[in-house]
Amino acid sequence: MQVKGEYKPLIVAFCCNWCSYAGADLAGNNRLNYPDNVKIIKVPCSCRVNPMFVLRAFQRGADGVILCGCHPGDCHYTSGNYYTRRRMALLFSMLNYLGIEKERTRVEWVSAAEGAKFAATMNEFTEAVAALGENKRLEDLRCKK
Amino acid sequence: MNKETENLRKEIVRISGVNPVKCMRCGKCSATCPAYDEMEYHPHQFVYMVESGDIEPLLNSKSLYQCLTCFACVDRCPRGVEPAKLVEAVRLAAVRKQGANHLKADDIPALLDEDLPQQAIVSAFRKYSK
Amino acid sequence: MQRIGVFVCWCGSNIAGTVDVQAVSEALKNEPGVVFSTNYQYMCSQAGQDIIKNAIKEHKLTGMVVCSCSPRMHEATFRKTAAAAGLNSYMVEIANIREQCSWVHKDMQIGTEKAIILGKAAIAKVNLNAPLVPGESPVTKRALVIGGGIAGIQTALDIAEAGFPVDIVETKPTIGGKMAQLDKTFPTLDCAACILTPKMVDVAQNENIRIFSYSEVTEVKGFVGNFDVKIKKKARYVKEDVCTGCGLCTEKCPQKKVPNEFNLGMDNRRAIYIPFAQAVPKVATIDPNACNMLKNGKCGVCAKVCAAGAIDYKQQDEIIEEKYGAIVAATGFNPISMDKFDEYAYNQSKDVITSLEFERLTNAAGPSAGKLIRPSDGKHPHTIVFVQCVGSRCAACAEKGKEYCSKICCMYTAKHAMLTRDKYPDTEVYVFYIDVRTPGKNFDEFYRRAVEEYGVHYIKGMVGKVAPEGDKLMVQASDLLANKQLHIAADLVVLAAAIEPDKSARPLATMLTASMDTNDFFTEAHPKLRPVESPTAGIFLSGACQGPKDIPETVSQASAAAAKVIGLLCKDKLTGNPCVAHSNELMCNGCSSCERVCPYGAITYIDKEFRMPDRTTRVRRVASVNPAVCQGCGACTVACPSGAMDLNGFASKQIMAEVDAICK
Amino acid sequence: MRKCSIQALDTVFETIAEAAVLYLPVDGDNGASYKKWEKGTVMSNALNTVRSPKDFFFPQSENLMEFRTSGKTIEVIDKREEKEDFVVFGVRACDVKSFDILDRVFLNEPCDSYYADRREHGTIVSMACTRPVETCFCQTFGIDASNPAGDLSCWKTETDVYFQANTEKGEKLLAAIAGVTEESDDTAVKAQQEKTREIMKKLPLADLTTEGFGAGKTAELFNAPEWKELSQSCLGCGTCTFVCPTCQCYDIKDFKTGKGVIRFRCWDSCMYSDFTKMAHGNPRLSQLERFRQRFMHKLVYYPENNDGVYSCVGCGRCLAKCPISMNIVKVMRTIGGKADE
Amino acid sequence: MQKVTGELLINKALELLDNGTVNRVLGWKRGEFAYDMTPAVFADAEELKNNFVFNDFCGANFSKYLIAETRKEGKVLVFLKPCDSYSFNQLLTEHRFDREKVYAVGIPCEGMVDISKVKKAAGDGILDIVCENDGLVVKTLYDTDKVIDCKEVLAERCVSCKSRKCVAYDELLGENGDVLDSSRFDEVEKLEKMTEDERYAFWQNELSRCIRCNACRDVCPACTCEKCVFDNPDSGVENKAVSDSFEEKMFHIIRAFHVAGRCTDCGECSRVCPQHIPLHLLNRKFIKDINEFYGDYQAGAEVGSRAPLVNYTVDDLEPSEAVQKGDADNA
Repeated sequence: MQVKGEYKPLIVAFCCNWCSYAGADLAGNNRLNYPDNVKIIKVPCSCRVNPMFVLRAFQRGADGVILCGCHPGDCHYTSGNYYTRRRMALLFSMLNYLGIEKERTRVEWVSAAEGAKFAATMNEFTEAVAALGENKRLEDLRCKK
Repeated sequence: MNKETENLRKEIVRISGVNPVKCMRCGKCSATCPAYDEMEYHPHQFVYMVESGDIEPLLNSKSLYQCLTCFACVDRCPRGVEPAKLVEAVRLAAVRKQGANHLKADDIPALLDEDLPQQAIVSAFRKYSK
Repeated sequence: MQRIGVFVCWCGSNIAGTVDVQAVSEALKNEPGVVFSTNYQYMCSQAGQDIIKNAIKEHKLTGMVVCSCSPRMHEATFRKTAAAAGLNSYMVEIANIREQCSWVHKDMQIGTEKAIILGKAAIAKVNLNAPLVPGESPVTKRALVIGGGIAGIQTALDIAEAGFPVDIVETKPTIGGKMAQLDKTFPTLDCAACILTPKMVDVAQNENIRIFSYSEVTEVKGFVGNFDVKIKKKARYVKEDVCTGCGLCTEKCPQKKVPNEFNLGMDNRRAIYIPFAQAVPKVATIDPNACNMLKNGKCGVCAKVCAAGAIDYKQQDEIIEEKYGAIVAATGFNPISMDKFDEYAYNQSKDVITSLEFERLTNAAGPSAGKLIRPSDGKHPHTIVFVQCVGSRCAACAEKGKEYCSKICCMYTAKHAMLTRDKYPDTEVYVFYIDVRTPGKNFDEFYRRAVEEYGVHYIKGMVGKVAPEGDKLMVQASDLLANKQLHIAADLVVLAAAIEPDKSARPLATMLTASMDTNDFFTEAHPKLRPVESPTAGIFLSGACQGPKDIPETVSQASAAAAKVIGLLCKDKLTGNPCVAHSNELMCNGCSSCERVCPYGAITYIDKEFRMPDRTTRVRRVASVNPAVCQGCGACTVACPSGAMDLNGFASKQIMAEVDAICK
Repeated sequence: MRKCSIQALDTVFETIAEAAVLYLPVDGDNGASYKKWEKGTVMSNALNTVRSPKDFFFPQSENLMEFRTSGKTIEVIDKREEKEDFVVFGVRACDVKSFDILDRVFLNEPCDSYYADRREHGTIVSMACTRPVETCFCQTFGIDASNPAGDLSCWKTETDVYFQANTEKGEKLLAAIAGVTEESDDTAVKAQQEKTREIMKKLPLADLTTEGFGAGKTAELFNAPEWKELSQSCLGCGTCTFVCPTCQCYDIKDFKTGKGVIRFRCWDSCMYSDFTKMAHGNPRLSQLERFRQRFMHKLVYYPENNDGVYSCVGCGRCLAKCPISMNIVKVMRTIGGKADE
Repeated sequence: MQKVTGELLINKALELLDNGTVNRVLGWKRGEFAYDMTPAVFADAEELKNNFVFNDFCGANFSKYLIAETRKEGKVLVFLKPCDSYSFNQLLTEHRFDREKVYAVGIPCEGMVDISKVKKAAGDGILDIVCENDGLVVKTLYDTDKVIDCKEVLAERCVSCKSRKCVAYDELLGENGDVLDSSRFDEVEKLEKMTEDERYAFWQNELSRCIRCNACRDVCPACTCEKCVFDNPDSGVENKAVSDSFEEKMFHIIRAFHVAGRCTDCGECSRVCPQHIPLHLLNRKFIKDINEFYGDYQAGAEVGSRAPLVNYTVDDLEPSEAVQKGDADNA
């Protein structure tokens, strides 16, 4: 899939422990391919993801950031993903307002049973970010090179 | 549903602002309707027929003009479907389809009658003129 | 600086097939903090675990990273391994190089590169890990059940049977709840009193159970295992321990015109009353709003006739403070008000009644002594119309009805219809329904019997209007299958009113910091897997306060809640999950953001004195997390603008270190 | 003294820009700021830039070095940028004076080589003021706004621009533009100076003096009760220090890039609560102490260590920018007035 | 132009000092010029009479000072303009000071003047400004006296004033105004209508001027953390200077995010920015989004209201829908 030397966007995926991380595991169990430049960070709940983490990822060279959590209503902690939904809605809207490509950020609800959705989401998201090219608008030049 | 019907259905849904899918088929609209016996298509059927795109018969039905627009069905419907608004929208569609100017402004003075409410004139003019 | 060991697992060929494990363990050797790195065929095997244990001892490891399968598979295994070798379990991190690497990539080079990065991220995290020790808290071995209906009774009995003391708090003068008002129960048609009252007696006689009737919970503090509760015992002006329940006072009381709530106001009671014959406790209660003695000091008949001398007009409300380990909410339901349903003429005609009123009318102990009569004129009704879904499944107006299905109405209406036809075969019975929902053991058979054997007219359609006309009720309805509008002259109309949670549930939920849905039903910790627990630890749910339920379901949930309570009370100490939030008090400004997002009510505020750098002291309001209650979701950490709130095991710095390592 | 016509000024700029990077103040929506000259750039006539020209020699943030590790070795990489010659044009008398104050700090032993590098490569062309405003009080510190120092001094009249070299660098630059300038007497300049000095006398702060401040006043002023009132509404932000041409405090910090560590320095402000934070904590715990530090430093400590030179040049930026309108003038009026009593 | 005079306020303050209701007064103190009032605490009647000022240049919002003031002995008198009263409530919602230790007097405000606009209109070298009716008579060094209509030189936040209603006070001087139908989101909308590239260029230009003086944060009544994450070396995001354009954005995004749902839109951040960065456009974007996504919410309108970011409904819109909705360019 990836040709060597070709531009590969770096994707950071925050996955909640209960649904999405398990969904990612299921994608693995079913041997569903998705790009290797997707790297997963486990968090207890999507609501643990601070906007600062999202910005940090971009600063350090990520080209896209995706948050995955339980479907609304299915949160292991009952309400965590509802807060995530509000926080990220506002954060992403703000990033878009500042002229940062909106395709670089995403929230997706992936249940533990949705291995196929996880893989498909990652494929599609990586493709969308790849189409934008390198993240230039939220980069920190000191972290490049 | 062919494209034309689908468009017509969408138009009616748009004009009425009613979402017929919300109907749970309880029939309370028909149970409450004072003009029920005059209609060949009853309020609950009306909703269902719009939902399924079976609008042609409605356009040509007498029922269309039997509805008193008393809004009892709107008031009683447990799902907030508002059948009377659908009836009104289908009426408009019928009028528009005919494309004719049924009522000209000049005709109105002749029609005036002391007992006729002003509102009826205005609403008739709105409905039946182009 | 940590001393970290890295253990790369081949998982046979599962990992080693796509990841050059040797290269991974070599590459990770040079990461900061790493003092040992190796790889092995099966790290989870005994031999693999021995490698880990030896390395921990030999290299004095303070932390370790296992590059292996998903932590969901073997994190617990490796934590135990670490603990066995004397390393704190929470100093273990897993790099998931199987499910999230070797299994999803095909190219060896790509897989190896990714595995190295995942390993580096895990190492970056371990570098910031700190040993965590789960907290412990004692358990008060006493349970509180709030609500004395069948749900509360069953829960209390089960807990008491297991040997734990239980208190029931009931706002009414007697336990028994809604079930005590019912006549027969579906689908077996046994008499409600016959199966309920023995249980009420069991409660009264059980040494482990205390009943606080005519009481309410006013304050709840504390957390799982350690609740401090204040219960207000309202003055009933009768000494409970003295009253023999002979009932003489209730016969002699001159104030006869008090609507009897037990019979839903269909008859009257006295100012001093015992709700019904089998009440538990069987003690009289004086209604202070109706009693002349209490209102203006003119009467005193009851005191005169009471041989036991139980009357005490000077009695005061009493506050009881008790400690509990677990609390069960069993606050039950009520039918909704019919005031907004003008179309059914409920407020216009006495002969339009709710189903619960119908229960009382057919109950042998009810206002008509079990004779089915019209409330208006006492005549026998010959045509009865039952209307289902009155206010249920109503999405149009939140003030009028409820969006949900009330679940029990289909069955009790079938029961009413059947019993009517059985007792009075000359009566025509119509049931108007939208759908008949009978998913339950023997439920559909029951409903079909009503139709097939008892000749009840089930009509698919809704009643649109009920208009009193002379001594008849003109019912206008639709018959959807016949496509007809029907006009029925009925003698009695029975409305299957939707049910809603009891009004006391909302303030109780606030006290318990238990969450509720928009309909004021208590939310369960998980809709499928933890249906009888509230998300707030130590709070359990029993019966209709969690959602509409019939009796069998209520009883099974009640017992399930009891089982959960017993499970909790059996423990001497509670061991918590150490990955909980904690607040850095020096940075906390007490703004309450974290408290508001906490689904468990784990955060409280304390005023604490701080020594300022300039040697003055200042009292500040700061957040304090109860580790026994916190479940570690982390919602508070993001709500906190100053970063005072952080999460053990998933600290901001740790996550950022992972981000950095991945994005390098 | 040489001169050129105002029209010829663009040619002068062009000539200067051939040999060095030329910066000059340019008007923007929100005040003037120094920009790199390109053909067509118009010089601002604004009295002053929002940020002072100290940035050219002492930038807000500057990378010093980078550390990279591989295995057990650490490589230290000098991050000093190769400096090219540059000219800063249009610096006002007060700001020119600020370089003297900074030099005393950075060029004294141990010499700050990063600063020295930039000083060496930079030539300052000053510009005499003709329209001082109410916030100006440079004369309090003995600065003559109509006769600015710098490598090369300039006066702009309605028709011409006059140049006078003061240093070797200035001579060199003047020589470089000899082709587009001509010799001239100083009549016009003298006249302009006279006029400006007259205006200076009419300024509301013309009567402000340094009386009561200076070397040796520490004991007298340190515990003055007025500090409390003066500092009580201070927000503790860094605006005054960051717009100040003479504030020279900095912090050295490390930034982990993921590949290594960049050591950089950046401006710090004595108004910040973590300023000069040491292992034991912070020596100045209250905003009062921090506030006092800033003004005592400018008006007492600095002159004590630097032959009586005050480290304020009266540019007035802090007067215009302080969110709560507290400033050195109010301090001098309150505390200095007290010394009189 | 202000409907209440300084004299009226002084008399009220003297009365409250005199009858012992308060022992000090938070007010604006006369400066060197006509426009540079400093917030000050007056404990002395003479001082109050001589130096207390209230005019069109008294923009400073006092509510944040109450955090420190209420830790002192006795009750403090504070004058609250409508804007300030929202901040006052928001601070109370967040338990930031003891209400019992404040006596709040609500005062009407006709809008405050932006001195930089006056300078633009009247020219440099302002010697004196006298407020007369609805105009300002400006005396300058270089020009003849000019009369400027106050409306022409109002601060941006006052041009698009959201409310003239004092929402918190123990006592009100003058008449209370109403919540206004403000045009405050027009600028935000304009930006939303730009293309992504235009927006990026706009903000790049604005934010690159930031000198990280922290004035916007330090003046903000919603920024009351014991220690800001940007000052805290342990937070992992500490930064002191804008060493890279990323840090400008990081600081301003997070600053605005941390006050999202708590910002009352008092406009102090933009007022104090020495570089005139329109910081309110960031805060207002959040306010506008919150209003549009979750229903109208005005922080500080009432004490104890639940801020939108610590709240939710089960059918909130998805982040992708939100981005679409908040982006007029794509709508």
